[in-house]
Amino acid sequence: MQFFQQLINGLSIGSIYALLALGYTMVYGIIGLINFAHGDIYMVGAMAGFYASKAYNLPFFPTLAIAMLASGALGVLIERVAYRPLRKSPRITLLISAIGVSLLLENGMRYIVGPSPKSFPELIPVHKYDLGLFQVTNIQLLTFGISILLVVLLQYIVFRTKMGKAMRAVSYDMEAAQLMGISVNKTISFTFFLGSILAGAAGIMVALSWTSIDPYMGMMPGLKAFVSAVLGGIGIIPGALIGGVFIGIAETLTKAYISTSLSDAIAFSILIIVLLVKPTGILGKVESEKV
Amino acid sequence: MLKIENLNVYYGVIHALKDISIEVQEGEIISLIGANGAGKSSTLRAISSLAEVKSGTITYKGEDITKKKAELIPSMGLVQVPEGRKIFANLTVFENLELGAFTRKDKENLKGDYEMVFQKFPILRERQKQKAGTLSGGEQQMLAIGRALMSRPSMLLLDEPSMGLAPLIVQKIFDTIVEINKSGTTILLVEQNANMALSISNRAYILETGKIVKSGDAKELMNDPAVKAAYLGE
Amino acid sequence: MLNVENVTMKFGGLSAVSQLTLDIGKNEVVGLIGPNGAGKTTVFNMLTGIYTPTEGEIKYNDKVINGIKPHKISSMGIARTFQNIRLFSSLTVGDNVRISHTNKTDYNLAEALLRLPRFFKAEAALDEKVHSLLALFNLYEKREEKARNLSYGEQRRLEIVRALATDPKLLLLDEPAAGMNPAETHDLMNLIGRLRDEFDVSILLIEHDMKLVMGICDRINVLNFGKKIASGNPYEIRNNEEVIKAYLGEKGGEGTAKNA
Amino acid sequence: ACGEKTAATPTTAPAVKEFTIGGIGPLTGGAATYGQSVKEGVELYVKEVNAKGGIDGKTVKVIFEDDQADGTNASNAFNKLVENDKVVGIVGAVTSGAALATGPKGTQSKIPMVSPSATEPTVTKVGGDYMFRVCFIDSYQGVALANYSVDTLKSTKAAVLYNVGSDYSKGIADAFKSNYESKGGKVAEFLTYNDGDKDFSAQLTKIAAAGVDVLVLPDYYTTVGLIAKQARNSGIDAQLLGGDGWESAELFTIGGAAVEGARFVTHYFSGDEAAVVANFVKQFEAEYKKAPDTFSALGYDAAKVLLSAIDAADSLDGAAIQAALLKTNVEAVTGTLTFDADRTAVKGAVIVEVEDGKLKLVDKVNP
Amino acid sequence: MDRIKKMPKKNLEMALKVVLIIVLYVVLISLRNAGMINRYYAGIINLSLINIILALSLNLITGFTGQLSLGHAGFMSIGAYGSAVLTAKFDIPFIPALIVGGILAAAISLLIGIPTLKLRGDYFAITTLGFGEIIRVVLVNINYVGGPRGFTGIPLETNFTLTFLVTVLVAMGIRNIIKSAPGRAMLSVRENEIAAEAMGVDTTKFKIQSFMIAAFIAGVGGALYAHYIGYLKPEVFSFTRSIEILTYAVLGGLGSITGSIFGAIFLTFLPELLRSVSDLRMIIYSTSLIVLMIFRPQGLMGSKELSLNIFRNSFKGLGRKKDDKDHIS
Ligand SMILES: Nc1ncnc2c1ncn2[C@@H]1O[C@H](COP(=O)(O)OP(=O)(O)OP(=O)(O)O)[C@@H](O)[C@H]1O
Ligand SMILES: Nc1ncnc2c1ncn2[C@@H]1O[C@H](COP(=O)(O)OP(=O)(O)OP(=O)(O)O)[C@@H](O)[C@H]1O
Ligand SMILES: CC(C)C[C@H](N)C(=O)O
Ligand SMILES: [Mg+2]
Ligand SMILES: [Mg+2]
Repeated sequence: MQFFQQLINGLSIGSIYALLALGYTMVYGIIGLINFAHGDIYMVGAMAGFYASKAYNLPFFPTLAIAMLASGALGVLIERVAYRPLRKSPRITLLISAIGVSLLLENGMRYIVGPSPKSFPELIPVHKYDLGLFQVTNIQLLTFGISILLVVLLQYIVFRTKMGKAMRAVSYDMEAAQLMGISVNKTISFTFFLGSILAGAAGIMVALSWTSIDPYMGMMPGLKAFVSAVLGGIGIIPGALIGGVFIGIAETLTKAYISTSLSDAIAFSILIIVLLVKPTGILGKVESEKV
Repeated sequence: MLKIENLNVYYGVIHALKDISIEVQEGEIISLIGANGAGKSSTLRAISSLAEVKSGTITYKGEDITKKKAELIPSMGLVQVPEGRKIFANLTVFENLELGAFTRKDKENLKGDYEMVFQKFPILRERQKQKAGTLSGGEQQMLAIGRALMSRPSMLLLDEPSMGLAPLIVQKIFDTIVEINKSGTTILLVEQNANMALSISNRAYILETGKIVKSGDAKELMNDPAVKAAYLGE
Repeated sequence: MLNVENVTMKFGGLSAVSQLTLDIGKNEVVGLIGPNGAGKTTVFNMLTGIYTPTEGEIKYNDKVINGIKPHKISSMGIARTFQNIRLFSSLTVGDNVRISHTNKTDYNLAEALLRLPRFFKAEAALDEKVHSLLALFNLYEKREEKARNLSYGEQRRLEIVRALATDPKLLLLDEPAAGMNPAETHDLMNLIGRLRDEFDVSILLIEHDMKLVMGICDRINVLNFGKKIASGNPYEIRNNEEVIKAYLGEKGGEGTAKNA
Repeated sequence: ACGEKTAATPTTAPAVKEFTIGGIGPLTGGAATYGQSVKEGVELYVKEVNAKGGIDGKTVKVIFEDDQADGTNASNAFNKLVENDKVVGIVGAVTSGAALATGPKGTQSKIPMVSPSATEPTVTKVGGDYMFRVCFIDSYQGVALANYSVDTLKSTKAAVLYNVGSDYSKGIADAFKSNYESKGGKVAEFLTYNDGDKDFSAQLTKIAAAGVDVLVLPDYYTTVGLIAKQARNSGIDAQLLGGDGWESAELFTIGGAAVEGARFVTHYFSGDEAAVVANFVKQFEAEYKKAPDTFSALGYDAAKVLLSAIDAADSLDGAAIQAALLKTNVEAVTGTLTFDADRTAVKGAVIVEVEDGKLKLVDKVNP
Repeated sequence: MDRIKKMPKKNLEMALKVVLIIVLYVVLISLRNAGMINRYYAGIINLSLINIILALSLNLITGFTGQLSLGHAGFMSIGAYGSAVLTAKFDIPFIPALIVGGILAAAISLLIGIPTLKLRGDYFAITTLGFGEIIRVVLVNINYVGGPRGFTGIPLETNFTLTFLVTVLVAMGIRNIIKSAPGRAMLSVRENEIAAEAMGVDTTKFKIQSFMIAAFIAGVGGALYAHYIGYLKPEVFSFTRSIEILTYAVLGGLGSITGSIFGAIFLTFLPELLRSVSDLRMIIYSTSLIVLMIFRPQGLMGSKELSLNIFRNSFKGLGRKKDDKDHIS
């Protein structure tokens, strides 16, 4: 019955990728930017949660809220300082600026808190439920639950609210959006805020499941999450969840049954193969450009 | 209602608008005529704050809007149908119309206005759920106008609204413009179809390489031999 | 030279073009008109390989060309302009035109790398061709300007020059006069006439400007809802009841056309 | 270009009251924690030396360069230290990759290099005559762990989970496996993960199913603490074993209860009575307000070895220092240090156990 | 008509450029022989040249052809490891090994290019990213080349003269490609693929061509690197390295050859100049990256080339900045 346990393992790491992937997808969907700093925003969220909960002995929910707010504010700030001035420049310029921000956050945090990992407090005591076929912890369930909840919430915001429509309009044509009276700045700030609070949430959930945090913790999961977002169909919110879970399970099963040392190579090969078959990701629609 | 004084616009070193002054009174239809590259679109873009103004002032309803943010202008009732349609291709036809009403506060009247747009352009009703990007060129133009109407503008800037439209529709668009105007919307119209434009306008300005070279009563301009030769193709 | 036989193009449930049959002979100027959304541009997209027809056959010089890649079709001598301008916007006007010559380049990558004499010879000849084409369309002065800095009307003309530079035998023009004023349209009309004679091309023209269409086309086909509702010479079309009802309007098109 | 002015400073002239040694290690990037620790150790020792009047009356200056654990960067750092700062010797490089890239250059320019922690077996061979190290090599620990498992713990079935991206981790893992098997044990699972991985549930699920009595985790405390926790959560109760990478006060904070009872091979026991050790720990805590980890100890020792050799050589000439280094016999924090023919430290190791969040000496391994 | 006037002018400019390059070479060599450039600076200069080669390679596929590559370190690693195996294990002379390294990289690029280059926009970028990571993981697992331990004992064959020569050849080669029909075809792919196809450009062919040339150059750069540093480790060729190469090209100005040159030199020297601030080094580095991008979004050079014309024009007071207006709208 190892197989079911491995499936749960995959699902659980997948929902963490998904949480992060959601933020990538939000930002990408609106301004077409691969926000390389996203993984680092999540690191800052985790750090903020860590210090806040340590200083004031906070329980889970307030810590989560602080982490989300801190990373949300950071996201807005980054957009304001490093991306907004480049809005009319080629997208690739933004990409480099994002890389700069990513390096700055990593190294700045290293400078402030030092490079060594910190042990994250056990804000929620781990409970394990034995369900016969497999075991699952309350943290895994919570992470998964939160990812699903956020997907639904984001879908609602983007497709049902006025702000969501503004976001989609801005994503297509900023100038035309202005002609509709939409504030491009506000809309983009809001998008970054949303994307970044998701990163904050992911930061805390990761810190809870993996229990240690450090200034460079955003790099690898950031990359994987980004790949998940693409795999699911970048810019498509449920795609982030599906992509994350897909990568998580593929990775875990590869480790369990094929090779632990080649698992990353295999995960990336799967990505490439999926893209060759479905060039816009699992949920992506192939929209032939009208000529 | 709208007053432009000594407007200058540059693109890098290109001096696109040179000391332009235009005035539009409430209730008028004013045409802006000129050859390709004369600066017609630049004028409209400057009014909507999409082009950077080097010097000069633009006043609308008594307020100086020269440096006002582009996104704040539509809520003053000053709305543009831009050159090249600029519809939101990734959104459905209906969502495009909804965005047209973005700044509207009177939600209760929206329904009637969708109906009004659908009546003017029945094809849009049929295509409500279609992605706007897959509409034909002419359909997109109708959507662009419909979208602007959804904001209930007090003044409408139209940049070549008849471009790419079938003759029947061109007629309809001009009829619509007149109709909109009659119901109280002031119009500033940029057109290559000078004949049609002049025939529905009160007054007109003629732009040549960034300068206003002539202006006056539309009917008089229509009979001006120079204008005829240059813009009416006779 | 071109025979379109019972061609249908479906997008999901929508038939943008259905059962269309169309012929173009050598040195003919044929008009394709119809209401907005009738499927005219879709026809162009099928002819140039951008879409593959759902049904039917397109024959060019008796060869079936459906499903062939656009660049191959272009090499066979079919060139087009785009209704929604698609220039190489950050390249110069000159390079926009030079690119159309890619297929006819008679030096290879190695010769270019090493700058062998053949390269210089070919480039000089190309320059000459590009310059004379640009001059013909009054764009010579703008040859070093980036395409995106041209005004709308200039960009339209550049679209035509660029298509011409592929040395087509069949030229597809999608609303070439859109955005031009009557005087400019008039010049364009003369130019298109000269193209047929001097460049020895057949032309299929989509245009809503009736003066242009009526003034230059040998034959006109009218589409409505993807179906051909009429074809004939300009006189026949102008007086066709169905066309008037669906497309021209009571004033016979002339009244609404900008050249009236 | 700038920086040329330092070239004017004479270094070997008799009047000099100061000389410089260099340090190379990762101060930024993912491996920064090791470089920072080493740097602290080195600076602490140099401070002590200077407080006692320096070496032969000359003040010692350290310039520690960042290499981001990357060969190219390390090579630039080396060139800069040698050409611009005119260092007489270098503590470093900290990581094996950087040491492999710089070692041959040291030998080429006759600049002795003492690595505190480059444990890859071939570092000194590739580096040549001027490359020394004060740590033991990876396989040494693997062998020690295998012997200890079979002989003392009477283990028969083991699992190894190591980092494929790390030569250190792989070196210990390979050595453990071959020795353990040659002694009759069975390595039931020999699994890997990648650098930077944080989730090990897939591997641990397999290990749990295999039912082993020891689980070897040859990696650094940053990762090991996580694995230990996740292992306990997956219901693995095997004896956890590891190497010197475990040694850090952080291990207990990261690993918590999960590392209780775990044992690992390391260079020294920080609770050791010996004066050098006690003094080092005291000084370090006074200076940096935290407990030292192994890398600080090794950095401290490397600096001590290098400066002692300079002292003994009574010269700032590279060849003389190298000769003196070969004769090293220093009472260092991590043991009494001498070099073998391969210029790798010959010293004993200890096996320690985590008990109540502290280390307890359980065994000594002789060289 | 003005072709007649232009031809000799072009030749003159060409000749001037060649002279300038030779002068630069002689000056650098003499400075080094005179000890003005010590081994430290010489090393950085050498690295800058290698980085220029990599940046130019990336610029060809990303700047000129418009296909974002996030896996360039992968091609570099193929050239590096491939050539190192030949020289270190089979005693093959360096120059042939260097070329084989490039060819290997090009061959692999063909293999992945054919299926993936039809992916649009960022999806292609992701597959290159994935490919780069796959190569790295595979290298870690090949014990023959040292696995995670790294590959030692690579002969130190790279010298300044060779790197300089290769850099000049690469820069001239790319320039010659860009200013020819195949190069213009690559540009048209970047500008508008649909229109390019309609104008008879076989976009797939030119994308693959560009990708292969870029991979070849990156492979050669990798081979030079391997024989400069003498030691290879898979993690050197991680995603971070790919990003670094991209940064050189973008900071210099995508679509500008001189831009790549300045970008690579600047970003190779910057971290070295920042050594004195040790701990703050990467903080300042990253901040300067952001600030530079904000103030010169088009890169140091935009898509312009530094040419002798600029000097000529500024003498005449005719320095019309054609490019600047592009960034207004
Ligand atoms: N973004 C820009 N950058 C540089 N030059 C521009 C830009 N936009 C317009 N121009 C130039 O400014 C001048 C005026 O352009 P504008 O678009 O206002 O003309 P127009 O009268 O609308 O012409 P058309 O009838 O062709 O649309 C033209 O010469 C054009 O080339
Ligand atoms: N890629 C596509 N996906 C879905 N529908 C499409 C697509 N391309 C075209 N259509 C539909 O096909 C119909 C015909 O479009 P087409 O562009 O051919 O019209 P047209 O005759 O050129 O009109 P116009 O004169 O307005 O340009 C339209 O209703 C359009 O919405
Ligand atoms: C400091 C440690 C990460 C160094 C490691 N022992 C190595 O050889 O690379
Ligand atoms: Mg215009
Ligand atoms: Mg059309």
